[in-house]
Amino acid sequence: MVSRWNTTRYYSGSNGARGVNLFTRVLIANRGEIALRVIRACQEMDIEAVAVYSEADRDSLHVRMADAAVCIGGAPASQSYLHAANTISAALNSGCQAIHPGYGFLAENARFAELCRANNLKFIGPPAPIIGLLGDKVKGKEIAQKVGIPVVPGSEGAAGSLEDTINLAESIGYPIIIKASAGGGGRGMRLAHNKSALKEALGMARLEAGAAFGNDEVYIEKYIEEPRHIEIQLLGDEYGNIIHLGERDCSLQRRHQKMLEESPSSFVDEELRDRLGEAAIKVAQASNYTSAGTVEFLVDKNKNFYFIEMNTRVQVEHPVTEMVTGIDIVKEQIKIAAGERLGYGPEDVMIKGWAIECRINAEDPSNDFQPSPGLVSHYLPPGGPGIRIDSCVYTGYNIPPFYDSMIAKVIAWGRDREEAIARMRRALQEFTVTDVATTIPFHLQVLDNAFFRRGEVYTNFISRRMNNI
Amino acid sequence: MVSRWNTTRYYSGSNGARGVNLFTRVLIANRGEIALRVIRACQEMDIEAVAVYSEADRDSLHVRMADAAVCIGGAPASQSYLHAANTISAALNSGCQAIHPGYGFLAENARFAELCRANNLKFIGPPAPIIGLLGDKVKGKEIAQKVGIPVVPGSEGAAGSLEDTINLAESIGYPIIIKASAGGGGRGMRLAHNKSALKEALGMARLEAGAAFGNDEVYIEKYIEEPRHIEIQLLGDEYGNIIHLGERDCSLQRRHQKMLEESPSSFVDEELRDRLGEAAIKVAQASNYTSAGTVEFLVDKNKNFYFIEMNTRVQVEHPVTEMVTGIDIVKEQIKIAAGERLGYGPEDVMIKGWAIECRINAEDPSNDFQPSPGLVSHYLPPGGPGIRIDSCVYTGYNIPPFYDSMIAKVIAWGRDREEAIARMRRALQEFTVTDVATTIPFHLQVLDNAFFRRGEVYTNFISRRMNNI
Amino acid sequence: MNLEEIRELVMLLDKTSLTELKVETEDFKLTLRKGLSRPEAIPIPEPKAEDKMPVLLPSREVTPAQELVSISSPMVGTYYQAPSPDSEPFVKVGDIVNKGQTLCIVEAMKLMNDIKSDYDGTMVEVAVENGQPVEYNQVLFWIKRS
Amino acid sequence: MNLEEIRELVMLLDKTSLTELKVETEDFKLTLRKGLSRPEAIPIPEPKAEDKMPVLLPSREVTPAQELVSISSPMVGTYYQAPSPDSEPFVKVGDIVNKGQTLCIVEAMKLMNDIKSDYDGTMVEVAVENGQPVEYNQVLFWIKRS
Repeated sequence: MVSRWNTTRYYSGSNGARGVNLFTRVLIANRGEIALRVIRACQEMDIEAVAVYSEADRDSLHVRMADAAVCIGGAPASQSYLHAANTISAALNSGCQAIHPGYGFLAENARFAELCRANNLKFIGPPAPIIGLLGDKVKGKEIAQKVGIPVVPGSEGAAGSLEDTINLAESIGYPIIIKASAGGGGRGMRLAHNKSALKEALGMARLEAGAAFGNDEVYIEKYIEEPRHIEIQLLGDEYGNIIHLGERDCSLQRRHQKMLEESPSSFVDEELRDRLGEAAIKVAQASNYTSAGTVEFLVDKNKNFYFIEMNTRVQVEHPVTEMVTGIDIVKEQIKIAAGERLGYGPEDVMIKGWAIECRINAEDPSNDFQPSPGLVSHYLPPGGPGIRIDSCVYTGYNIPPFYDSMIAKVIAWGRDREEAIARMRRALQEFTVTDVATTIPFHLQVLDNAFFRRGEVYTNFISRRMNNI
Repeated sequence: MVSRWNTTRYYSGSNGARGVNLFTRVLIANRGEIALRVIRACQEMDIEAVAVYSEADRDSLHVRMADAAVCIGGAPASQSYLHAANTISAALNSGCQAIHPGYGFLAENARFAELCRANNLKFIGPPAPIIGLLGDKVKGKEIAQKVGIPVVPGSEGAAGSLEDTINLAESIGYPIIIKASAGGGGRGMRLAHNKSALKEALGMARLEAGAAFGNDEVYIEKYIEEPRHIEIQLLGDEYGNIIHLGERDCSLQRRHQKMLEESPSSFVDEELRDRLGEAAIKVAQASNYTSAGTVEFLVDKNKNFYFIEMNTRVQVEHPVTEMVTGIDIVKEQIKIAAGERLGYGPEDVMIKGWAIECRINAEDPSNDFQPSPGLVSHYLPPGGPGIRIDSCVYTGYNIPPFYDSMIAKVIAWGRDREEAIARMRRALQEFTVTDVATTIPFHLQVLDNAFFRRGEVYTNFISRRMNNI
Repeated sequence: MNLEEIRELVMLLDKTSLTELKVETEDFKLTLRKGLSRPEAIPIPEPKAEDKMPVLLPSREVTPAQELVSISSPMVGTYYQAPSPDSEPFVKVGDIVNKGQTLCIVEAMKLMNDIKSDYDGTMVEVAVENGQPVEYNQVLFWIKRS
Repeated sequence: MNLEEIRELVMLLDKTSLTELKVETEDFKLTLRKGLSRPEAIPIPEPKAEDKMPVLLPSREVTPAQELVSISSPMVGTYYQAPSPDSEPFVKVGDIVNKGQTLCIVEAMKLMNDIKSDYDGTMVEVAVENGQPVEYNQVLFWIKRS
């Protein structure tokens, strides 16, 4: 019997000695489940948590659970959760030393991070210049290419003359996908497997694009076959130590929105994990990255991978990594921001079992995922072994129509993927959210899908394998 | 990065192939959280779960969550959950192949296990003769002694003549504790550190016992200094394979009722764990044990241990072991009963991190733990990282006055004991159970107690370290 | 207030979201109530019993009409209408029954238990079918007392 | 009271948000009751703000007395009653204030923001103290309109 971590002093509990630099009060510049997530981390570290809220969120759980709460504006996010000045003032007024931005809203706003610094508030995330750099997709790709990480090759902007385009295609290699610059969500795309097909497709695509979007500009890209969205979770401290916590498979998306995430990925073997991890760390090192961050890759069926972008914040799906590694990513962010060193190296990171997250949205899957805000007249989250719930809902909560529709994340852990799936099904079946339509039925359908069960999930899964959605 | 278990086929998910012998329908002869626990295991294994209920439990969650439910009697347990014939009839009527008894009620009733067998129903637990044998404390101790496991030495019944008693004390070794046969809960106990003190104490104890209980019979036992209650979780299949899943520390008790349990124990080192595990397995092997079972020990400050008894059922506190090993003990019980082999050996059992369980009872700690049944007008269990909830409560649930007062178990996992404690505090603080007094304030007090924090918890903790209780 | 008026009030209450109506005069008192106590009102997933299994949940509400009384099963078991498959049923709808008369058998764990009438009266309804599993306190018969 | 009248009351209760109606005269008593509406009744733990921190939660209910109007902070910041520590306050209770007149300063991120009156009237209450942090929409002044 091997015993791990029991003796490691991981962080000091509330009555124990505390790291010299740890904050005593942190403002959480967010709402919903991620605000609760950060409040919980603070409370476990004996740090006081100050919530901010809009006038529509007066009765929100994050307001009630925080040690204090400040109203920072009206219901629209632009007047409140995106209002940098009011947020900073609230932090200063309440004596906070740091601001945790969560995800979304101000989380990847370099100007806000800089404003925090200027006001002597620690922004819990990487420094402003890094956010600015990696937030720019083109610059991010340049960094990746500079350290030898491939990006999806293509025309990088509008395709040029027919001759230039054919030459480019030859150098990239077929198949090539042609996309309308003004298109989106898969509309107006054409595939070409060789030169003559490309010639014909280019002409057709321009015609179609012109007719459909009033703009006949197209661009070409290498076509990634059976593409999977796989990302690597990183942690980097302010002393140059960077480790990765394995991958997450986020291939299951609806209109480019992630719906279900897993860690590990059924497609990633030890060798690919090492290669992806190494690539991610290279990108982070090249940008002097600190804090938690995620490098996103597209991986094709032959296990070639391409850098997409780096996210400079905690991800919605971070809990699946927490479940299989036992590492609390949000607490790590806070400790790193407080100037603590990563207390462990790659050899201490161990993936144990399998975790799946389902994002439960207040949307009606039987009605084209129309948002369904309103009163939750009865709420009972699932419990029992292997189930974690991150949610901002309670019996009597009125889901406001102003913000993101995600109301809960259900995370299931199992010894293997099958047990994780079985637990997730069981948990979703017992999840009670009354009077508001949710995506639970959609997720149950995914979990029963034979392709999903076999792990055959590419980013086009929903359109290809779930025709009734 | 080490990856474990990911490739192990642990049990077949609902759409996968199922072990040939697995049941298709199981009756759960229990109520409350343990009934839910078993229902969840069944659902995750794609087994239909049939609940039974008393007339007082018509609106219980276990009735609603099961695939079917049968009313088996009136509110008093003697008319329902202890009614063997109605329970067996319900199983036969509903086409079940097996009965899971949970804990309490019929779980350690050898006659009931035998009745199941006679009716061709698999009792999910050890065979009736083993239950009968180990259920008898004297016989259980005989088995332990036969295989060389010490028991707490003493007079085994009423102390004899003064001379005999002194001779016995000399052979056991001082200190000796004298207890009134008719006493209980620590009343009327006297301690003797040598022969002359024993002589005097015996006389006094007899006088006191006679006055207090109308019965002057006393017995003597070796006094265990700083006693800890430590138990070993076992799993044994029907082919002679027995493994242990490490220990649980259940020293924190109030009037011999466990209140908080941990795994691992802060007192148990690798060497003691191996010795306890070996001893437990010896007892199990000596009785041809199968299914999940627990061997309880008293351990003194010098790490000497004494067999107390073996429990032949799933324990209330089994989740702490599940949290640190990742093994689902209830599913294991079901698979073993279905004739499956343990799919792994001791080398596959790994203790990761630390888990603590608090038993939340509907009792008022500010009023001598008086039971507080009644309507729960608002219920919101804690969520977030490391928290597992096993509870039968929902908003609007009416806690009946007829049964055990435990309404929820909160289990917190952390990388180490400090993180587990911090998470438990955080979770208990956010736990909302309105209009019913619970033991949550008591548990928060325990978690903040400096002796508890240092792991200095003996079975007399509450009387010694929490004077205000 | 006459019966027709009461009926109208009942129908009225039934159609609205009201839960209770009481009318009281010196020589008259009417109470109408709707909706059960709380737990039932809370929408929790329904038991999935009926569509899956032969096990029955409580089959009917007890209508408290003065003259109708019920005989329920005192145990979980299987209902038999006759002492043997070839025999006539112990009792049929319309039969006069006497207190102490055997009405049926409930078999539990291979034991045959005679279920006897607690009342004198007329058999109005047999609420279960021959060979059907019954649960504790499940209504077997409705009898109009005489 | 006749049936028609009771019916009218029933329909009335059904349409309104009332939950109970009782009428009682010497020889007549009528009770109508309706189920409670759920969410408002649910007690959730109170925010723990006040006893720990200098940050204020909304400090008072707005009493909708017709003639009283409030001036609230349009931003999060610090309230100052005067242009400098040595100066007289912009305004005191009892002062006549005019629309457009500066009433105080709210400092946010080192910027001083003049807060002006939207009304002509008399200052009735200054709801905050000098140097106090204020949140968005927190009431600063109550003015009796003239």
